[in-house]
Amino acid sequence: MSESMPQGPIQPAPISAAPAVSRTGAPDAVKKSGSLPPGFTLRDVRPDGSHEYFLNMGPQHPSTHGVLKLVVRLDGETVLETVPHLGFIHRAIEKMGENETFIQYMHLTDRMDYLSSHINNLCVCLAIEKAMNIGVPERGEYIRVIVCELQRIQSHLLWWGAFGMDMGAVSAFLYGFIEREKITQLFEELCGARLTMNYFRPGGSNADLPEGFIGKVKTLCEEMKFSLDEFDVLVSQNPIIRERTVGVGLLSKERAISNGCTGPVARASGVNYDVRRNDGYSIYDRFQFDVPLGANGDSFDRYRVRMDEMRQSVRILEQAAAGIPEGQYRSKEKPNYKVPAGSYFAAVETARGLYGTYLVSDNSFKPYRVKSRSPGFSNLSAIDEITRGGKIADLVTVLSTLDLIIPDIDR
Amino acid sequence: MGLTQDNSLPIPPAGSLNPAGSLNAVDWVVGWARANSLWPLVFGTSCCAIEMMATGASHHDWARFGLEVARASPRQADLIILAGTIVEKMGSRLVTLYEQMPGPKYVIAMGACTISGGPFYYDSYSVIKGADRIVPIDVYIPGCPPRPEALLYGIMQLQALIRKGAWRKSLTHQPLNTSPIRDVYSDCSKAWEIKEKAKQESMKEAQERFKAENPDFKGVVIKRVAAPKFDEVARVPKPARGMPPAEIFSALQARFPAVAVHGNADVTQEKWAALGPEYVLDLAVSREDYHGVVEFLRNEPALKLDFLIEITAVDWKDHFDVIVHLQSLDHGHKVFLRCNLPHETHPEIPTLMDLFASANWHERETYDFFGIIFVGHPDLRRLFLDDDFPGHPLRKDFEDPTRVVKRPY
Amino acid sequence: MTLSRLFHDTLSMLKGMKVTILYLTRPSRVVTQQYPENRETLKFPERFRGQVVMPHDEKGEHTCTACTLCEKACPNGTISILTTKNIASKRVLGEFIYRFSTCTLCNLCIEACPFDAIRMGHGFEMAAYKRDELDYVLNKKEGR
Amino acid sequence: MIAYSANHPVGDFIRANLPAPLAALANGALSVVVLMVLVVVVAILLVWLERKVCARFQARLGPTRVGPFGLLQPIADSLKLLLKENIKPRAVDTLAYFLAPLLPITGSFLVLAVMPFDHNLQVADPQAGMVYIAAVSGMGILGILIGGWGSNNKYSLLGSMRAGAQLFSYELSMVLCMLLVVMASGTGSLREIVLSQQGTVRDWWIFKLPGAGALAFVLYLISSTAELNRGPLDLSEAESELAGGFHTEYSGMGFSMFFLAEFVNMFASAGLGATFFLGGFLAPQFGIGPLDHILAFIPGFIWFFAKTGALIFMYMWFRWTFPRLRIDHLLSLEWKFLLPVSMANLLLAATLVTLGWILP
Repeated sequence: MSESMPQGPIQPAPISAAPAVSRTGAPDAVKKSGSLPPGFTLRDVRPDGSHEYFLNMGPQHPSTHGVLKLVVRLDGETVLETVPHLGFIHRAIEKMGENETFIQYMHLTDRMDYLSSHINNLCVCLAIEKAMNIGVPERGEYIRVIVCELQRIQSHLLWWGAFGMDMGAVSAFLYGFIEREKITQLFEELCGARLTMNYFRPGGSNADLPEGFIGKVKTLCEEMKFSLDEFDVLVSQNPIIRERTVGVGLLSKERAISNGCTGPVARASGVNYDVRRNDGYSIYDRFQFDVPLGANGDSFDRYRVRMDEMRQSVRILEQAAAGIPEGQYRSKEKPNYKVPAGSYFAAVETARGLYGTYLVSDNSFKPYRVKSRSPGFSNLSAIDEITRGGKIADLVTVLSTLDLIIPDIDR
Repeated sequence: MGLTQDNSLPIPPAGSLNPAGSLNAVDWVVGWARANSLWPLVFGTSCCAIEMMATGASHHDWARFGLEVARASPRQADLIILAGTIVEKMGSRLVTLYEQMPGPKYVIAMGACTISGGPFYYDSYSVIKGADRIVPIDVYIPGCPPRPEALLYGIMQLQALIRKGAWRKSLTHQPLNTSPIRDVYSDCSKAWEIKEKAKQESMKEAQERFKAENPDFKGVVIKRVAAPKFDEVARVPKPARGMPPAEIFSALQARFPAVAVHGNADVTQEKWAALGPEYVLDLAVSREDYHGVVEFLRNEPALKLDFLIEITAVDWKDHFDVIVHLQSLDHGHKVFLRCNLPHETHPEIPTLMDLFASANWHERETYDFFGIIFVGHPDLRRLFLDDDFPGHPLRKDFEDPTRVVKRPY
Repeated sequence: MTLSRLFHDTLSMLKGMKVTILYLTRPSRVVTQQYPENRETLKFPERFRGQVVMPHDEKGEHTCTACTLCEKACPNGTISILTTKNIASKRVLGEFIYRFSTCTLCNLCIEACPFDAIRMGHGFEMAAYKRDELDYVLNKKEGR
Repeated sequence: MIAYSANHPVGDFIRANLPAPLAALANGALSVVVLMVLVVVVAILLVWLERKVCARFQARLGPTRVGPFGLLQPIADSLKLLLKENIKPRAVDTLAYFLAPLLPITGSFLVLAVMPFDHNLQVADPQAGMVYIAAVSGMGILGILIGGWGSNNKYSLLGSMRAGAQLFSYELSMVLCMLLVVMASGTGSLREIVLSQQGTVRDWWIFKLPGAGALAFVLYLISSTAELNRGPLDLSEAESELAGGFHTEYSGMGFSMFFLAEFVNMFASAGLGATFFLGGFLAPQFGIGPLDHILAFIPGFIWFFAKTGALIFMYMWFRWTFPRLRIDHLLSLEWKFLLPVSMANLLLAATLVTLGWILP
């Protein structure tokens, strides 16, 4: 095998500590005579390299949850190396942010991680509030906590359904959607949209809770407890799921931190970090909820952490629904949000991890530069180390336990 | 009946089965079978895919219409529901998928993105402005995302189209929309001004006559609806966690004298207080000790900033700023670094990959968008865009009229 | 496989089967809303964003004064306010062009409008065969 | 046992007017045509039943708008598949690609040739019926292997290799379970196997051998689910991993042949299960006089279809509840668990039979 490394613009210097780290290549992986497709680094395991072949789990594949392409180097069923290709849904949201006002940019964040669209909006609001020193009334804070926790449960329900479908239990997908539809209808009453909400504004939200909303949230909490137990019986205690996820896709704590993983993926590996509690935005410090941690960072721990997180979110919802005060739901509405010059960073905990908004403003109505730190971006970058040596079925298991939203990665 | 050159079914001229062109019994049965058994391809790129799944789920259940078997392989699918934005890089794959599908095949454009590029019509360099530029579309369903009922209504419209014999149309290669990308908003107002100018000439003397007859005519005054009043609420600053910025800076000052706090060079005690409790230490670092500072911040046990939030860059037209956000998971404090680089085509800066594995993709993304080369990065290639993409799009001087439509306001 | 684990596995699988059979044996748990059949009783929440509509009173008058605030608030260039001078040479609304093909239903225009001239309607059956059928003119008469 | 008269007016008329060699074939040809028509109708019905039962399992309605209760949906599907464009991908091995869909259907039809629907409603009754079934059901595996390799697509190659490994290994434990019943009943012919289960419900092979019969039935269920590529063991057309499994490259008629073969095979395996373990076309007798009399009044093939339907419902129940196994768990389940247990079960049954401890 020729030693020709893929020709990046500069010659690569040897790296010491980090293991052979995965990279993403561009065009389709066709094994030309001798040269590896772009992004692959492993010396050929077999001198003649005869038994290996490269499988394109291409942009259109049932288990990639969107348009992610994985070029997998296979020896029979065993995965030797995985190289994800991105950019199939890169819509230049950051370039557009430079020509839109701050509020108009917020409606684009719905379309990045559309399963935590409320929480993304909240992140932009927090950044603008920090920059322009806007306060949020008591009721507005409670509305934010209730709506964000509902969004987290809704996102985890869809993840649970998609996880069941990837494992082969198609009915689990449908059961997950039955529960999810209840929350979607709640959001329809709240802000009129089912998926891309655009409900929060700097200083609170653009409308008060419709009457009877709190009652519906309370009944939802009861039903959610019952259906979560039913989900546990159907999937969590299923021996086939246990066999396919326990010990599959191990991610150690150090590698999780070094790879920048956050959210349930990191917490399953033992990283005790939750932006709601550690950074303490909004009024999460008033509610008692504990952050579930996993022991050894395999797929089953990631599954278990998310199921417990749903239960914790139900707990927060009950406390918030009980304690929500009356009063005004937002502070004084400024005609147009002109952010003073400087750079501001705000971080929130979406269903997938730490979502950060970095606003750079030059004292005009439009941001000078906007960058959003997406949680899925770093969670996905660890996939090569996790799936080495596993089967194709393990690759699918790891992909669904990482809970990826591809537009959130590509922005 | 020989097969056509790309071995698809021979295309019967319209009405060949019966001269009147109306449907006879065979057409009716064929249309009924094809309309009621539409198998959609498992194809969803972004948000509309979630509403498509909701339509397939139990609440709206499109299996009632015969769409239950969503096939993953294009060979067995005869309907693509374009759910989500179609981006240039995905466009070529979509055309391949469309060509792999056999026989009478239909496309539904679901959502504003596929109809016209939707929110990404203006200022986006990578979105295809309307999927009918690459794939012939039968039904357009507006909305963002459209409700499941709207999707079901669109599917029923497609079924009606098929029953009327549209399957014959889908065997031919329909023309695609090849009109150039133009600023629809400005063209619409320009066209109106021309029409308006002509209209005003014709109305000029009528307006004088009206003004002469009733000089003191007060038009109807439409009252402004009072928006609900809210009073100002004071902001309760959240105290920053972990080590205060002053201590971090003093610990750093000892090792790296050249490092300065961004914005206010000489920092004294009351300056720190003035910055407020929420202030996160924002350092300006030179390129020489950029790697050293980050390594120090990461390995110093007291600071222990072991989590790299993100690496990005800002193009200030005369210089670049490479931004690094670090955070300590144990102590909770954050440090922001910015490193000033000259505004060349490919400025260089050392890589952080030996400290953080996550720096790999962040640096590749910054190279992809700004052209900043990270020396020592083993595989610096574009992350999101194709290799043949002209230039680096997030630079302020990036112009590409073939792809980008500037929003006029 | 030890015997006890075999027993527990079979037991949990049977419990899983019990969950699904309970869905089958209880037709009351079917949640499907049959869209075309339930069209009359189909009701959306009051705030549902179907598409932007301009309410007209009984005389067919609308309250839009062509102040173009909604046009500036729209992030996607969906709304075009085309103004004209009426008989009293007062600048009024000529045509309110609403390109539904690029609208993302983000509600920013409704919040920006000081005269409550436009609001979100509940329409959803707007699928079309041709793209230019999706450009609507919302106002029936010239502005006042 | 009511002796049925072998002659039949229509049959006699045909045999009288045909030349001698053809007359002998008339009976066989007639029964084969009837069997084919019956099975295709049953397969179409199973497609509809699968979609309705799957919908009810998932709290939704399934096809309702195409004909009453969606009954015409499978007809619309098959008609549409019939009229699809017949794509032959350029890089495909033509012979293998077009031969492959035929084999699974012929495999399952051949199995149905020996299926005893009623006392003498049977196309053929070879003495070595069980051996014939074991030999013929190998044809389906061949079709999947050739199809997967022939369509020159990495996904279908993976799918067919998985199918090859899975079907060969589960063939063993399935045959061992059938062997147990053959050994216990002493005959190879399916008709005698069913007749050997006459008497009360306790004489069915599932209850007759204390413990061994029931265990054999459970093992048969598991291994036949694997034979059918269904339920938790559907690795060869794993929807979420391999996108389409072995029939990724097939469109139109090719795909519908595989699709139909799956349902005909399901009917065949369920029929075999009913014949071997649940007393085929015998009415369940519980020893209570009047009830037995009423049950015996219902003709045999109704019982056969009822028992087969019950087994088919079990297959559907497995499929819509359980997730999919991984390939190495699947094979270790067979080689390390099913095979030894079915062999031990065979040994246990052999001792019971020799010592005569068959339940009275």
